[in-house]
Amino acid sequence: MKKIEAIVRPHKLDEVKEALNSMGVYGMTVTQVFGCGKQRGLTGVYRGQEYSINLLPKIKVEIVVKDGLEDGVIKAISNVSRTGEIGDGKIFISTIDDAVRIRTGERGNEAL
Amino acid sequence: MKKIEAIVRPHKLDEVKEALNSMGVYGMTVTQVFGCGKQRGLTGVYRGQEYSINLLPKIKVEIVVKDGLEDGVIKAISNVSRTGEIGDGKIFISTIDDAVRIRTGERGNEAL
Amino acid sequence: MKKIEAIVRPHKLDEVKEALNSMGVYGMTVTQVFGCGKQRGLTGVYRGQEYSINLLPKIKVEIVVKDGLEDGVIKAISNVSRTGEIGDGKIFISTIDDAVRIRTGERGNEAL
Amino acid sequence: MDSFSISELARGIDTIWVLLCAALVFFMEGGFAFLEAGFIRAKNSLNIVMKVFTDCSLGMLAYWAIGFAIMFGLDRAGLFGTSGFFLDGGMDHVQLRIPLYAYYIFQAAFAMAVASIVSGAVAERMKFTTYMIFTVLVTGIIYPVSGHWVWGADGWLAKMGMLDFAGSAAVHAVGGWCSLAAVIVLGPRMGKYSEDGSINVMPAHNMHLAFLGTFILWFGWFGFNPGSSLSGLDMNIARIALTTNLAAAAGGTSGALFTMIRWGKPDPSMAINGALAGLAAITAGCAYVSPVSAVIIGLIAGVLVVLAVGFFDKIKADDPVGAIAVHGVNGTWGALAVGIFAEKGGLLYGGGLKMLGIQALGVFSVSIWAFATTFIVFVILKKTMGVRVTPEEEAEGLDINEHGIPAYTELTAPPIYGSGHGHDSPAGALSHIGNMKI
Amino acid sequence: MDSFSISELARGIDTIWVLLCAALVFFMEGGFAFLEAGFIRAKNSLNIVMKVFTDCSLGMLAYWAIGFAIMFGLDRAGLFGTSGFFLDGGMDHVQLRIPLYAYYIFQAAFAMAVASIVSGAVAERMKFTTYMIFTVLVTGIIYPVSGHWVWGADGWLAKMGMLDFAGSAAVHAVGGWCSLAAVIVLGPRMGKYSEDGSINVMPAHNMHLAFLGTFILWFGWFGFNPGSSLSGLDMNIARIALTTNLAAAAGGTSGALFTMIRWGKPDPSMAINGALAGLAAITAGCAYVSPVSAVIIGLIAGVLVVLAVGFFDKIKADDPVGAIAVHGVNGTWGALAVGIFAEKGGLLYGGGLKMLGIQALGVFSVSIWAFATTFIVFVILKKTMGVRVTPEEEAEGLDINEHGIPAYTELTAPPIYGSGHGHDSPAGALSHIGNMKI
Amino acid sequence: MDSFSISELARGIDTIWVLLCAALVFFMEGGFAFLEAGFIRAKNSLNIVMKVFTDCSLGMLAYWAIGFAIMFGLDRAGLFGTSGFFLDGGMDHVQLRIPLYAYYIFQAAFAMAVASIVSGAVAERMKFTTYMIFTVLVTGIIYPVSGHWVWGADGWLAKMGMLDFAGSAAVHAVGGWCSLAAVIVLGPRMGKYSEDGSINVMPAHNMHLAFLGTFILWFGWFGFNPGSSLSGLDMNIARIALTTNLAAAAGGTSGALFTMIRWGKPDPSMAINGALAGLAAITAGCAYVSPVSAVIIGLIAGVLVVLAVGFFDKIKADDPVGAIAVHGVNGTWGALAVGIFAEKGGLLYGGGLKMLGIQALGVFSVSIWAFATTFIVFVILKKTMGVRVTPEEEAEGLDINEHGIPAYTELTAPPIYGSGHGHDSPAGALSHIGNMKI
Ligand SMILES: Nc1ncnc2c1ncn2[C@@H]1O[C@H](COP(=O)(O)OP(=O)(O)O)[C@@H](O)[C@H]1O
Ligand SMILES: Nc1ncnc2c1ncn2[C@@H]1O[C@H](COP(=O)(O)OP(=O)(O)O)[C@@H](O)[C@H]1O
Ligand SMILES: Nc1ncnc2c1ncn2[C@@H]1O[C@H](COP(=O)(O)OP(=O)(O)O)[C@@H](O)[C@H]1O
Repeated sequence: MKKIEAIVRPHKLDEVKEALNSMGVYGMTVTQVFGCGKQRGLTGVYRGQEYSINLLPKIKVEIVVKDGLEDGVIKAISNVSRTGEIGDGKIFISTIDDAVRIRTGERGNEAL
Repeated sequence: MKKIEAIVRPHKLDEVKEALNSMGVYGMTVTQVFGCGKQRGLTGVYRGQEYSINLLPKIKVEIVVKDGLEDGVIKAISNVSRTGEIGDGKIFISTIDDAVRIRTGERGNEAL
Repeated sequence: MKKIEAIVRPHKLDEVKEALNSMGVYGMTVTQVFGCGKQRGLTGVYRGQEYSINLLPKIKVEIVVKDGLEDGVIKAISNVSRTGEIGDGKIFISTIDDAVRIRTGERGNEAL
Repeated sequence: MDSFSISELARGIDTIWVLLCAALVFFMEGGFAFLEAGFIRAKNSLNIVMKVFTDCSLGMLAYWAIGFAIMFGLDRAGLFGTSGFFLDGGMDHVQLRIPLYAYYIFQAAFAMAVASIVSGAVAERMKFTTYMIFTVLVTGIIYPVSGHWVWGADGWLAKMGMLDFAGSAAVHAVGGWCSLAAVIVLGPRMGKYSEDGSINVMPAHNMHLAFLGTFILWFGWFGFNPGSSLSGLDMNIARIALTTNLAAAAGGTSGALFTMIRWGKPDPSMAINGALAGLAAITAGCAYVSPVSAVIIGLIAGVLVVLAVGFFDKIKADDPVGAIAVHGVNGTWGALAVGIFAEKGGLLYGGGLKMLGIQALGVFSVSIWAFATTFIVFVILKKTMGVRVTPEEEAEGLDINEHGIPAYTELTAPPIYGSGHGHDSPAGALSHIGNMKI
Repeated sequence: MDSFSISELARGIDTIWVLLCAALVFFMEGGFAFLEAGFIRAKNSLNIVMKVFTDCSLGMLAYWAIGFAIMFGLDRAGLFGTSGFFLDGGMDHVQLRIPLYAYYIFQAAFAMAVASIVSGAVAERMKFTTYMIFTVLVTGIIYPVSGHWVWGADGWLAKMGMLDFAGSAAVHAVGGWCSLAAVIVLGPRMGKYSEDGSINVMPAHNMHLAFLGTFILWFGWFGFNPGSSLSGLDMNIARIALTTNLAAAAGGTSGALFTMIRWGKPDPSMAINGALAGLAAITAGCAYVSPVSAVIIGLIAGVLVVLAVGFFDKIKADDPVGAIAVHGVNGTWGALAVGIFAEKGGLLYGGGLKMLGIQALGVFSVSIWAFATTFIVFVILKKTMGVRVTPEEEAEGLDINEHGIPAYTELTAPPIYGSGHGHDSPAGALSHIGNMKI
Repeated sequence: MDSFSISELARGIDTIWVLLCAALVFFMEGGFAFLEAGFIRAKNSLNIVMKVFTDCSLGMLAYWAIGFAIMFGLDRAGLFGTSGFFLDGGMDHVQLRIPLYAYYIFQAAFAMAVASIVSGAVAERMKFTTYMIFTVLVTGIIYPVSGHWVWGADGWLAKMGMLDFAGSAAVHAVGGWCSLAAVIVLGPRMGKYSEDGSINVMPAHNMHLAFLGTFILWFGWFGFNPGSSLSGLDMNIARIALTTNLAAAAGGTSGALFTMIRWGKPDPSMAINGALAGLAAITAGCAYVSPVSAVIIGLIAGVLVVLAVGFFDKIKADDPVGAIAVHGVNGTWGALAVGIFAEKGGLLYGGGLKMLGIQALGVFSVSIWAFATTFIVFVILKKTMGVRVTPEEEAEGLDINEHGIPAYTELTAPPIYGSGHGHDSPAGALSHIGNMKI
C-alpha cells in the first residue's frame, strides 16, 4: 500500500476531493497545516512594525491506496491543484506496511 | 520501529489514551483531522440551502513503538474504538527508520 | 528521500525554522499537534474539581530532504530545541519513495 | 411649545426611567446567552443561545398573552390574577404613574430572565422543541403565579408583608429551583460523572464569552434593581444602585479570594459566579439595607456560591453554568437576608424574628412552587415528547443536530482536555507547573 | 440650589431622553458590525467591522458636514435642505424642545445605520477605499435627500401625510434597496453560485458574534423607535416600546418556526433575521398601531424575510447577511403596514385606501431614489477606482490584503465545509443524522 | 398620586441621568476588558479580563472604603480629602442636587477606569496577586489624591481654575502615566525586542474582541462625558455629547487614514486607538469647545496616537494595547487643548497664554504624581512580592498558570506568525501580495 500526502492550497480542497471521488477514491484524511517552501510568505504592517507571515496556511490530504493506484491519484491531485504560481504544493509518496479497518478488523487492502 | 497512525472518532480519544497507558505505552502525538471514507458526511440546511458536511472531524493518534509491539497497540486501539457503525476509523502501520530523543540525543529504540 | 518529523515545543518553532533556513533548507510543513510522553501533563482546578491537561500542545515540523541530508537536519533541530527538561520532543525519520512538485510536475529529488 | 403640569412631568420622568431600565433588563438576555454559551462546550453553545433567544421571542409573547394577566390581573384568593390577557384592559386596579405598557415591558424582561436561568442549567442535553414548550409554561404560568403572590395586587405573600424589592425570591429563587427540578428529571450530561463516582471536568469553552455575559448582566442590573422603583422620583434609587453594585463587587471579590485560598488560584468562573451571586442576593434587599450590609450580603454570597457549586456537583445535579448555586441558593439567601439586615424590621436592627419568618415563609413557598411545578411539567414532557436529545445527538453536539449548523464553522475545536479524573492526579502536581515548559 | 421653570424641566426630560436613546442607537453600530462579521467567513470579517467603524467615524463627519443640512435644512421645493452645514446656524426653522446638537447626535446614528446596512450586503468582496467614498456619499447625500422628503421641514412626502415614525421607509427600505443596487453592480462572491446554477453555502463563521450583534441591535432599538418621539413627555413612548418589542418577538418566533416547519430544524440565522425583520417592519408604525397589530406585522415579517432570502439567492443577488431581505423587503412591508393597521386612517380601521396609497407612494419613491442613486454611484466607482478587490485578494481574504492582519491570528480556521452543492445530496440524508456517530 | 415640588422634579431628572450615565461608565469596564484581551495573545487574555474584573470588584470596594473620601472629603491643604470613609457621613460640604450615593457610583466607575487603563499596559507579564494590591492602591489612593487636586472641594488645581471637565488629565493622563511607570519597572514581554534591537510583532489574537471593547467604550463615553455635568438640566449636555462624538469620529478617521498613507493599509488597531485617543483628548474640553474645535482635537489625537505608539515601542516601553499612547499622551493633549480651544479663555479665543499655562501646570502635576507614585509602588512590590510572573509562566501563558484554565479550551491556537523581524523583510514585499495565491 502507498500513502500519498499532498500539500495543497486551502481553496483547492474541494476540487481535490471531487477529483478523487470521481475516480472512485473516497477515503482520505485532511489536516490543516502551515507550510513554507519556495513561497516565502507575505509581509504585513501592524502598528507600524513590519512582520512576515512566513508560514502560509495549507491543506494536507492523506490518501492510502493499494499499490499501483498511486500514479492515478497523483495525477488527479496535480491536475486540479496546479495554478502555475509558486506555492502550488508538493506530493510525497511513501510505503504503508499494513492497514486496519477498526469497524470490522479487516486488514491490508481489504481495509482501504 | 513502527509507526501506528490511528484515525478514530473524537470522543474515543480518552479511551484510546487510557488503553495505551494501561499497556505501558505513554508516548503519542495527537492531531485534529477531518476525514471521509465510507462515512459520507451529513447534510444540513442553512438559510434554505442544503449543504453537506462531508469532512467529519476525526482524531489522528500517532504512536511509534519498537518492532513487535505494533500488534498489541493495534488491538488495544481497535477494541476501544469500535462501535460497529460506519466511521469507526482506520489504522495505518508503516516503518520508521530511526528516532531521536531531543533532550538527550538518544537514538533508535532508546529514544522511544 | 527521507522524511524528518520533529515534534517540538511550540515556542521553539521560530528557532527551528531559522536553523533550517540557515542551512539552506526552506521547504517544511508545520502542524499543530498535542502530545504526551514522559511529560505527563499538568493539573488544574476548575470549579473545585481537579483536572489534568495531559495532552500538551506541540508543534510537528515535517521536512523531506534528499538522502544524506537527514543528519544535518536532525542535528540542527536538536540543537535549538533542547532545553534539557522533559518534554523537549522527538524526531522520527522515515523513507519517502517519491516526491512531486505540483507546479511543474517534477519528481524525485528535483521536486524538493 | 406645549406647557405641562407637574404631574405630567413626573409621569414623564418615571416613564423614561422605567423604559430605559427595561432596555437594560432586556439586554440581560444577551448576558444570559453568552454567559451560558461560554461556560459550556462549543458543540452545544449555539443551541443554548437559541434557547435564550426563544425566551426573548416566544417567551415575551407568552407573557403578553397570559403571564402578565396571571401575575398582575385582578386577584383570585391571593393566588393568581385573572384579568388583562393580551394587555387588553382589566388592569385598572393597578395604580401606576407610568403607562401600563411601560410596566409590561419592564416586567416582561423579568419573566424572560426566569426562563433564561433555567436554560443554563439544562444546557448540553435538553431538546429544543421541548424547551420551547417549557418556556411558554414558565413565562406564562409558573413564574407569574408565584410572582403574583409576592408582587400582585393582593397576593398572599404581599399581604403578609414579605419584602422582595426586585426579586431575589420572585425571580432568582424561582428560576434557580425550577432549574434544580429540571436537572433532576433530565439527568447529568453524558460523561460528567464516571461510574466510580468521580466528577469529570468539562471546562468552559470560551471564557471571554462568559465574561461578556457577565459584564452585560452586571450592566443590566443597573436597570433590574433601581428600575424596580418604577419611579425616577424615588430618591432611594441612588441607594439601590449603590447597594447593588457593592454586593456585586463583594461577591466577585470573595468568590475569587475564596477559590484562591482553597485551591491556590483565583478561579475566573467562580469570580463570575460570585459577582452574580452577590447581585442575585442583594436583589431583594437593595432598597432596604445599608451599604455595609450590602457588602456583607455580597461577601457571603460569593462564598456560598462556591460551596453550593461543589455541593450540587456532589449530589450529581449537573448544572453546567452554576444556575442553581447562583440563583437558587443566593436568591434564597437574599430573601432571608432582608429579614436580618433590613433597616426597618431586620433582626440586626431590633426587629426580632418576625420579618425573618415572613421572608423565610415567602421564599420557601415560591421555591416549593417553582420546584414542584417544574418537576411535574418535566416528568410529563419526558413521558410525552421527551426532554432529552438522543445519546448520539448529545455526543455529536446539539448545534449540528438541532439547528443544522455549529456555532463556529471555521475555528477548530479539538478535544485537548482529558477526562480529568480528579482522583488520579497526585495532589502535589500543581506545584510542578512552575517547572514546566510547553 | 437653582430654581427651574416648568419648561426648563420639560426640556431637561426630553434632552436626557434623546441623548440616552442616541447612545443606544449609536451602540447599534456595534450590533451591525458583529452581526455581519459573524455571518460571513472569518477571512473577511475584520474588513467588515472596519467598514462599519468607518460609518461611525467618517460617516459621522460627513453627516455633520453636509448630511444633516441636506436633510433638515431650509427646504428647496420639497426636495432637499439647504442650510445648516457643519451645524453652523441655519436651523432656526426646526422647532424643537431639545437642543439642536442633541437632535443631530440622534439623527447621525440613523445615517450611520443606513451605511452599515449596505456594508453587510457588499461584504467579502468590496474594496475598502471605495467603500469609504460610498459611506461619505450615502451619509452625506443619498440618505439625507430622501430623508428630507419624509422627515424634513416641508419635505414633499411629509406634506402629503406619509407616516414613517422612526424610519421603516426612510432608513430601512433606503438601506435595503441601496444594498440591492450595490450587490447587482458588484456581483456575487467568488464560488457562491456554481456554473450549473446551484447555490453554494458559505456558512456563518461565528454564530455567537452574529447573536451578539442581534442582541445589541434589539437593545439599541429601545432607543431607535421610542427615542424618535424626541420627547420623554409623550406618553406614547410606552406603546412604541411595547409594539417594537412585540414585533421583534413575533418576527423571531415566526422566523424560527417557519424554518422548522419547512426544513425540519429551526435555523438560528433565520430566527435572527426574523427578529430584525420584525423590528425593521414595526419601525414605521410603532407609534400608530395596536399591540395585536404589532404582533401580526412581526409574524408576517418573520416569514417574509425567509422567503426573501431565498428569492434574492435565486436571482443571484448575493447578500451574505440578508440585508436586502431584512431592511429592504421588511422596511417596505412596514411602511405599507401603517396604511393597513394604523388606528387612525388604516385600511382595517375604516380609513380606506388613501393612507395605504400615500404610504406606498412614499416607500416606493424613497426606494427608487436609493436604488437608482446607489446604482449610478457604484457604476461610476466601478469604472474609476474599482469597486471590487482582485480575485486573488478575494481568495486570500480581504482582512490580510486590505488591513495587513486577519481577525483571528491564533485561532485556526480550516475549511471543514464542502462546497455544498445542495442538489447532489439525497433528500433523505437528513434522516440519517440520528444514526451517526462522529 | 403624589404631588411633587419643582425641586423634587429637578432632583429626579438629575438623579436618573447620573445613574444611567453611571451604568454606561460602568459598562466601559467590559470595554476595557475586551479591548485589551483582543489586543494581546490568547494565552494571557483571560488573565487580563480577570484583572479588569478585579478593578470592578476589589477596586470598587477600595474606592468605597477610602478612595472617595480622599478625593471628595473635607480638604486638607488643597492636597487630599479627609472625611467620608465608607460613605459614612462627612460629605455635607459637597453641594449636589443628586443623592450622595448616586455621585459615588458615578465616580467609582471613573476610579475603576484608571486601574483598567494600567491593566492593559502591564498585560501578559504582571503577576495577578501583585495586581490586586496595585488596584487597591490606585483606586484607593493614587487616583483619588490627584483627583482631589482637580475636582475636590478646594483642591489646589481646582482653585487655580484648571478646567478638566470629565478627566482628560484627572483620569486619562493619570492612567496613562501610571502605565508608563509600571511598564518601565516591569520590563518588556519576553521576545518583544530582539537582542539586535529589532521590534517583534505580537499581533492581536482576536480583533473582534478588540472592536467589541471599542464599541462598548465609545458607547460608555456617552455617559462618561455628558454625565459629568451631574445634571440633566444643564443644556450643555447636548454640546458635550456632540463634541465627544465628533472627536471620536475624527480620531478614528485620522488614525485610519494616517496609517493608510504611511504604510499602505488602514490599520484597524490604529483606527481603534485613534477613536479612543480622540475620546480621551476631548474629555477635558467637551463642555468648553466648539464642534469644529472638537473635530480638530480629534484629528490631531488620531495622528498623535500613531506616532506615540511608535515612539514608546522605540524606547522599549512595551505597552501591548497602546494605553500610554491613548490615555497618557492624548489625555495630556486634551488637557492642553482646553487652553487653546476653550471658547472662554482659550488661546485661539483671545484668552492669551494664562489658561494654557494653568492647564499645562495641572496636567503636568497630576502626571508627575501618577508616574512617581506608581514607580515607587512598583519598585517596592518588585522587591517584596515580585511584580512579574516567572519566565516559564510567561512562556506557557498566564491564564493556565495563574487561573488554571485558558480562555479558549476548544478553539486551537497555533503559532502561525513568525517572529517577524521587521528588518529582514525587503521593503518592497508588500507589493507582491497582490500576486499571491494561498
Ligand atoms: N521539503 C519539504 N518538506 C516538507 N514540506 C514541503 C517541502 N517543500 C515544500 N513543502 C510544502 O509544500 C508547500 C508548497 O511548497 P512551495 O515550495 O511553496 O511550492 P512550489 O514548489 O510549487 O514552489 C509548502 O508550503 C510546504 O508546506
Ligand atoms: N484510504 C484512506 N486513506 C486515508 N484515510 C482514510 C482512508 N480511508 C478512511 N480514512 C480515514 O478513516 C476515517 C474512517 O473511515 P470510514 O470509511 O468512515 O470508516 P469505516 O471503514 O469504518 O466505514 C475517515 O474519516 C478517514 O479519515
Ligand atoms: N512513542 C511516541 N510516538 C509518538 N509520539 C511520541 C512518542 N513519544 C513521544 N512523542 C511525542 O514527543 C513529545 C515529547 O515527548 P516527551 O516524552 O515528553 O519528551 P522527552 O522524551 O524529551 O521526555 C510528546 O509530547 C509526543 O508528542
